Amino acid sequence: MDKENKYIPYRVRIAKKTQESSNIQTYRLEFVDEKDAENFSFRSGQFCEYGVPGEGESTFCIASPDTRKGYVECTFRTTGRVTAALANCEENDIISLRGPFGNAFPIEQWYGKNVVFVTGGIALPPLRCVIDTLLDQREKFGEISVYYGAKNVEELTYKAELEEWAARGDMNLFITVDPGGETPEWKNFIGFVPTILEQNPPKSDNAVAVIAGPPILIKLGMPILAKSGFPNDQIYTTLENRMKCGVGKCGHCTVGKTYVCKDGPVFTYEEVLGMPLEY
Amino acid sequence: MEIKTITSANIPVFFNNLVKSGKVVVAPVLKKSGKVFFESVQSYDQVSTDYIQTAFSAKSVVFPEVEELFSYTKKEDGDFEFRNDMSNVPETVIWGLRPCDSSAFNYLTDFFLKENPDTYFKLRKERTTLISVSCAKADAACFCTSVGLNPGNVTGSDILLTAMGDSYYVEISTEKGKSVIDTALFTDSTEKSKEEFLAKVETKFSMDEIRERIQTAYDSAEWKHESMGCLGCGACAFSCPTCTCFDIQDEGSQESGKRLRCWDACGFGQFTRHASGHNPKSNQTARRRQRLMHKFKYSVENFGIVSCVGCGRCIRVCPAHLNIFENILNVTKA
Amino acid sequence: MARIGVFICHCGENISATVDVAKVAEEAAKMPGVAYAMDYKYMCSDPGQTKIIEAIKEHKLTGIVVGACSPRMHEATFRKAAEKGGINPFLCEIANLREQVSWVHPRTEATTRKAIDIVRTIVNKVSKDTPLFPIKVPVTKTALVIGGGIAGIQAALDIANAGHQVIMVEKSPSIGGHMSQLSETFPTLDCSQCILTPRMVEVAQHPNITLHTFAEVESVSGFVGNFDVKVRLKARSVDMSKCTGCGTCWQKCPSKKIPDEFNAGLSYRTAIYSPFPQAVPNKPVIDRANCNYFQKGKCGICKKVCPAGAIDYEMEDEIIDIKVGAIVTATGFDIKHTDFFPEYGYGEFKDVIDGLQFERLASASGPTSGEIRRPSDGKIPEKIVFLACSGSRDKAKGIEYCSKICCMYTAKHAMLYKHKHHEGNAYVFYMDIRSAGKNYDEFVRRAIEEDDVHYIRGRVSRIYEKDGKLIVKGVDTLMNAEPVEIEADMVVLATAVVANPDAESVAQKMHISYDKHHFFAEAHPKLRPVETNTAGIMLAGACQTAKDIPDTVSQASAAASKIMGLFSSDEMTREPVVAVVNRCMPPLFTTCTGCLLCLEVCPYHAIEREEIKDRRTGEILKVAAKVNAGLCQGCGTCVAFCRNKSIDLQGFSNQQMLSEVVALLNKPF
Amino acid sequence: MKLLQNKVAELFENGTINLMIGFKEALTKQPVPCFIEKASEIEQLIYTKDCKNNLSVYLHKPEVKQAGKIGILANIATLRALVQLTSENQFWDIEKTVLTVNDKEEVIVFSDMEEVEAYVQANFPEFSEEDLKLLDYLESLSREDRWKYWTEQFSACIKCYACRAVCPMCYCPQCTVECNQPQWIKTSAQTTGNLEWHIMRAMHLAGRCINCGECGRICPVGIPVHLLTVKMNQDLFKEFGTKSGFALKGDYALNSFKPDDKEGFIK
Repeated sequence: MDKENKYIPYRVRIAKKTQESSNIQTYRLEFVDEKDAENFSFRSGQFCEYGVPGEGESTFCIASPDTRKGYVECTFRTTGRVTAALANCEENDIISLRGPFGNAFPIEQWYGKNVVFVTGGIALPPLRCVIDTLLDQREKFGEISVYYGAKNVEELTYKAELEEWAARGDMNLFITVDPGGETPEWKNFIGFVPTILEQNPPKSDNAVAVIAGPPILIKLGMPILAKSGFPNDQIYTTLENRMKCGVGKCGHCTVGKTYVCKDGPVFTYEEVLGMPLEY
Repeated sequence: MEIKTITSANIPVFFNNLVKSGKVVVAPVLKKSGKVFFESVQSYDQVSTDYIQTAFSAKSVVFPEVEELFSYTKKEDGDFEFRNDMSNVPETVIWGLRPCDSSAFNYLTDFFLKENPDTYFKLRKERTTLISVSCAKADAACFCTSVGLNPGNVTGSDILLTAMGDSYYVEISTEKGKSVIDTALFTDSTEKSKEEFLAKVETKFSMDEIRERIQTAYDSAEWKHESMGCLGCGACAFSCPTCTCFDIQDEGSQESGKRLRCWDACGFGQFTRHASGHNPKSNQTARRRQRLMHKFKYSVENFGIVSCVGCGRCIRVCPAHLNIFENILNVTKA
Repeated sequence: MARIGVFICHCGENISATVDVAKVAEEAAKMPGVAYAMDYKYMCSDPGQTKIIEAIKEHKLTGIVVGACSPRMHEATFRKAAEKGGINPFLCEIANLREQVSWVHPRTEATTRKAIDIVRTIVNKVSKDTPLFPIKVPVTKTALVIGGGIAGIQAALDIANAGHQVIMVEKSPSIGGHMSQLSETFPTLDCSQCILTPRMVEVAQHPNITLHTFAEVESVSGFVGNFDVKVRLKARSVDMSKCTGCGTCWQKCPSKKIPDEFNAGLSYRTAIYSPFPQAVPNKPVIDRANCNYFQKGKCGICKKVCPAGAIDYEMEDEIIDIKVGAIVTATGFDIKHTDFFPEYGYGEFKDVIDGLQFERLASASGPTSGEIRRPSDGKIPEKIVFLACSGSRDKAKGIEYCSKICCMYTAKHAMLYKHKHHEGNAYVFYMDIRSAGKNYDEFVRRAIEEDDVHYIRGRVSRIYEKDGKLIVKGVDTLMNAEPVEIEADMVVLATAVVANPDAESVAQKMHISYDKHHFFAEAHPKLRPVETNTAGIMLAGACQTAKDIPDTVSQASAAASKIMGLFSSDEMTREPVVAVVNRCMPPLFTTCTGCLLCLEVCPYHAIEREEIKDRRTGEILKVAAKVNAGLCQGCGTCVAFCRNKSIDLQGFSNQQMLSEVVALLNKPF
Repeated sequence: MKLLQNKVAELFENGTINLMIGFKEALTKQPVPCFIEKASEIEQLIYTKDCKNNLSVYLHKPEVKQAGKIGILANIATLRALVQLTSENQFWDIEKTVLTVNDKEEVIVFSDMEEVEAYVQANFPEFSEEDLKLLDYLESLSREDRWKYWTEQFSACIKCYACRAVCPMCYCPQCTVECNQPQWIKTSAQTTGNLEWHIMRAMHLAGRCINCGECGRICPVGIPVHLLTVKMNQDLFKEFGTKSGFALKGDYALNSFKPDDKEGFIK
């Protein structure tokens, strides 16, 4: 973000609202001011502060790939005051946006490698941005595998996109729901993501892994990946601590001396191992 | 550095001239409650001279309890207008800081301006002049000497005054300091050492030892016991001259209002709680550890400075009488 | 921002005559969140509803506000329309522009402004509305009928005949009520007992009816479909299973001077007694307050003489718990007695009697075996004066209302007297004759024209005794207010019908409302005359207001049919407007502190203690309050009480309420 | 002192407690809370009449609860707090042993809460004279001056919530000020929000406050906040005869209705 005052937001218009499930929605946001649109650039892995003035701001990653310009997408679940206010918005409403903040995935370093994604629930959006970035330049990468699960079928995010990915035929999909969350029509895996990952271990040679999800998934998933042979510095994750300012000042997101908003949110497993367990 | 002297009788004249110059002058004032607070004053007779330490630091001048980040109005077409006008931030003189407080301003400046410079702090700091007064007295809570400072420490101050009987020893460190000096009142110094007029502050620990031992202190079993008394209020953080945590709050309706940043405290149970209910620092032990580790380890790693200046405010204010230097000593015990 | 539709109804001219409805719609369209606004002559009409449905679809509305009459009228209508349009019905709210605006203000600009303000508050509320879903609760298909008079009997039989269980609770030792005391009934003059007793027997023998006489309802808790009732079975001191009703006990009982309630105090009964020969059940009780054994510890004769060994002095009150789905309140009425009328002799003249006493005198089962003899000396009166409106319609006496039955029974009394004593003179003082009803006016005309009863329009000012005669002083207002003085042998006061003395406490036990005269209040005076405001509790008979037998029976059947409707399905749906204690993710689970101080404040006892346990270990993780959605009536007391706002009322959440207030305070002009 | 220490040592030895919350002497010579987990620490334990802290507040802390069997050295205010908290169902998850030292310097170990209740009822403290004097003074002011007094006081408040943190009755896991749907109270440190916060707190403690005065004592800016709740308690006693921290089966004026209530409107 190049603005001098990091606290004055951009104005963005909700160009498209997609209801992913009963309490999850995706917004496509376009800048009201064309100059802002020109100045705004981001890289996959970064996040923004989305706000409804009067209600406050909430932190989500950018869910659209940095290969597609002119808009940003975010996907969020209604959990509190701000997300409720955001969810209440309709197409063409204007909301506030600050960012992009934080670091990004070093995608250029992955050229020619296989990439494995492990994620669950509402943590697909931060990886969807990376996955789409990769798919937009598919030829530069080796195998792409996605392990994704949710509590039940209803709570799977990007259902349409999951189908598109499946139809492409150039990626390995392991889509699962927790036991008991399946519907009669469910054809995919049943079981927790770490279990499915352990039972169908990805190949680790010439590969990087990216894992995102609720703290428990990260805590369980990273050792499994390490066991599968991924070196600690080739496992990436994105942490989501509570954030307010986005610029390493307000103190909410600290993990030890690290400010997740400024030094992260993308970390390697190696880096995470060096931090206290405060995420 | 320029050394000058001023008679005690001329101090009120100097002070009142500062007020007359149109600057806002913030100085220690004794309140009915018996505590001394910084507040804006009009004349020297309001200023308290007999205090060890103010209850709260003067950081609110550059980092107010509540700062308007911007105001917003929703227009007819649903678009917003964001306004941020800081033109009326006044030129301010803080009078009577203790040397520990002025050195805290050094840390604040590093923290806010080194990386992602903060517009608001920057402007306020530029318009603030620090005139400190050395300590002639100290109490059991004072421990500046343990963190590498001393009661006559000049760092951070634009001007440091040290009372020496019927005159003051004046150390002018900056151009800003020079610019407020009323030359008629000051004379060149007759080289006297200020040392004998300074308070004696007992050294509670050696920072050199702590610096080493704190590296592994995160895993100390003592944290739990040391934090048992902590009730999770924000008194220590709010009175601390170097605590910078804040929250961002909107006030107003969705139609118009303002976005504010207000002090927050890492001791509050809600401070790190995710919307999902997950709390990375889920207990007071973890939160107290964060506060102390931040002061003594993390800020050293991030800025090269211990961000505790030994002012002792948190010790005096703590409802549970937690003692920061005792805590630090105990968690770094060999 | 939500997309809200605003629909302003003219209500014919009910609203539009006072409020500038077009302006309201125009202003509404400018409010934040409003995507569409219109006004229409009758929003509740079919075309009106269609407009709502179409607008929801066309403008992709996420909520609607209908500015119309009170939500009590058409909320359900509009919510159905919302549902048809494809949005959750609870995202439809009513702005009351009729009762709260047009009906109470003149046509001024300020009135229109108020209407706009109300619409604004509701628009803001709707923007915070969340979809709600009806709650299903099971129905216990047993009805409780309180009171065994003709109202209770009729209701019980109707419900029982429909195949449902009925529990009847009667305070006195026998069912039958006031009707069993009556002689003949107007306007047909058939014998009251002849038509009533078969019904009483039917109740006693009905397989679906459980009868508890000499019993009282102690408390009622729960809610429609699921009431928990405690019934006190008062100690009869007689073992019902052993007693054969032979009568030996009451024939031998030495306490014989107790005024007989059944005969309205005109005769005496014993301490162990059965109220009347056709009593159901025809088994005695001991009136302990008047029994020598219980008062003085001596006697015990009844126990000695009882051939069945049924007397049990040790018997204690028993409290039984019953579960019922609905309740008919048919607790009946009382009348003012002669001591209410000092001007007519303070109750000191024995021959000034009330209407009920006259019934007993005229009844074949009465103390005089149907001979009309005056109480003082047993002589047959030659002149009887009947005073209609004794107490009724008399503000000075505190009874403004008409007792309804007096005109008719006074005509009947006079007629019965004349039929038995053609030579006698009957005078009736009246204010107006109110004889609306099938064959009623004909009946009165018959008394006047065929049976030669003297009707005098006027009030009686005083009655005093002189030489064994009662001097009745009044005026005849139709004869130039000429004073009238009649030397009567007997005076019958058609005293006012009043509520039972314990009506107030009964109402409080049942949580139903009542008027200032302690008559129970119906839910709506015209459209819901049988239900009370407490769902599942119906009214029948004169506990609601003075009523004659046909009206009572009709209402009893109506109450029964309401209950049969309720019992027609196994579960019923309730509006989800109930309180809920919040729940969130572990480790917090809920912000409720578990202080449980709210348990006390809930008038419906709907809050209980809940232990939140670890699913695997069963360890208690947290104690919190929990609202029983079935019991909760959505009154909101707990919400107001909860310190940290852990309870919220669905549909009226803190968020919604505050948004209404904010909308009102932050108005743009 | 020895007596107390021996008693506590005994409790540790026979396994009655594994954490003792008591007082020790701080560097500043004043008695401060201490937490004894090992028998070796028992000798720091002291009890004097200057032991003012209401230690019952610690029984809400998860770290303390973890100990499971907790001994607590209670002054009379703490005992009242324990009684009140019991009436509010707060101690279902811990085993606690309550100790006090009476006027004759005897150490009492209560065997159950009923004994605590009886002790509290027999030694029920009066309102402190100092508080009453200040309250009388405030009463003597005109409405406007009183309002001025409090708005001035509250303008100094910075919402550090120390008053809440030390209050044994402020045990809600999420305080009303933290409820943001809707946001009832402005949480930034501005005068109006401050007033709302203190009025709300006074209302929430009316009839529950046990007059320990901790909130006033510890306020970092010196606001006598405790006067508000003390005054509330005074009024409730006057109007309804209720005393907080007096009975295990609480008599709380704000959640009960009695048929002889002065206000007939509710009938």
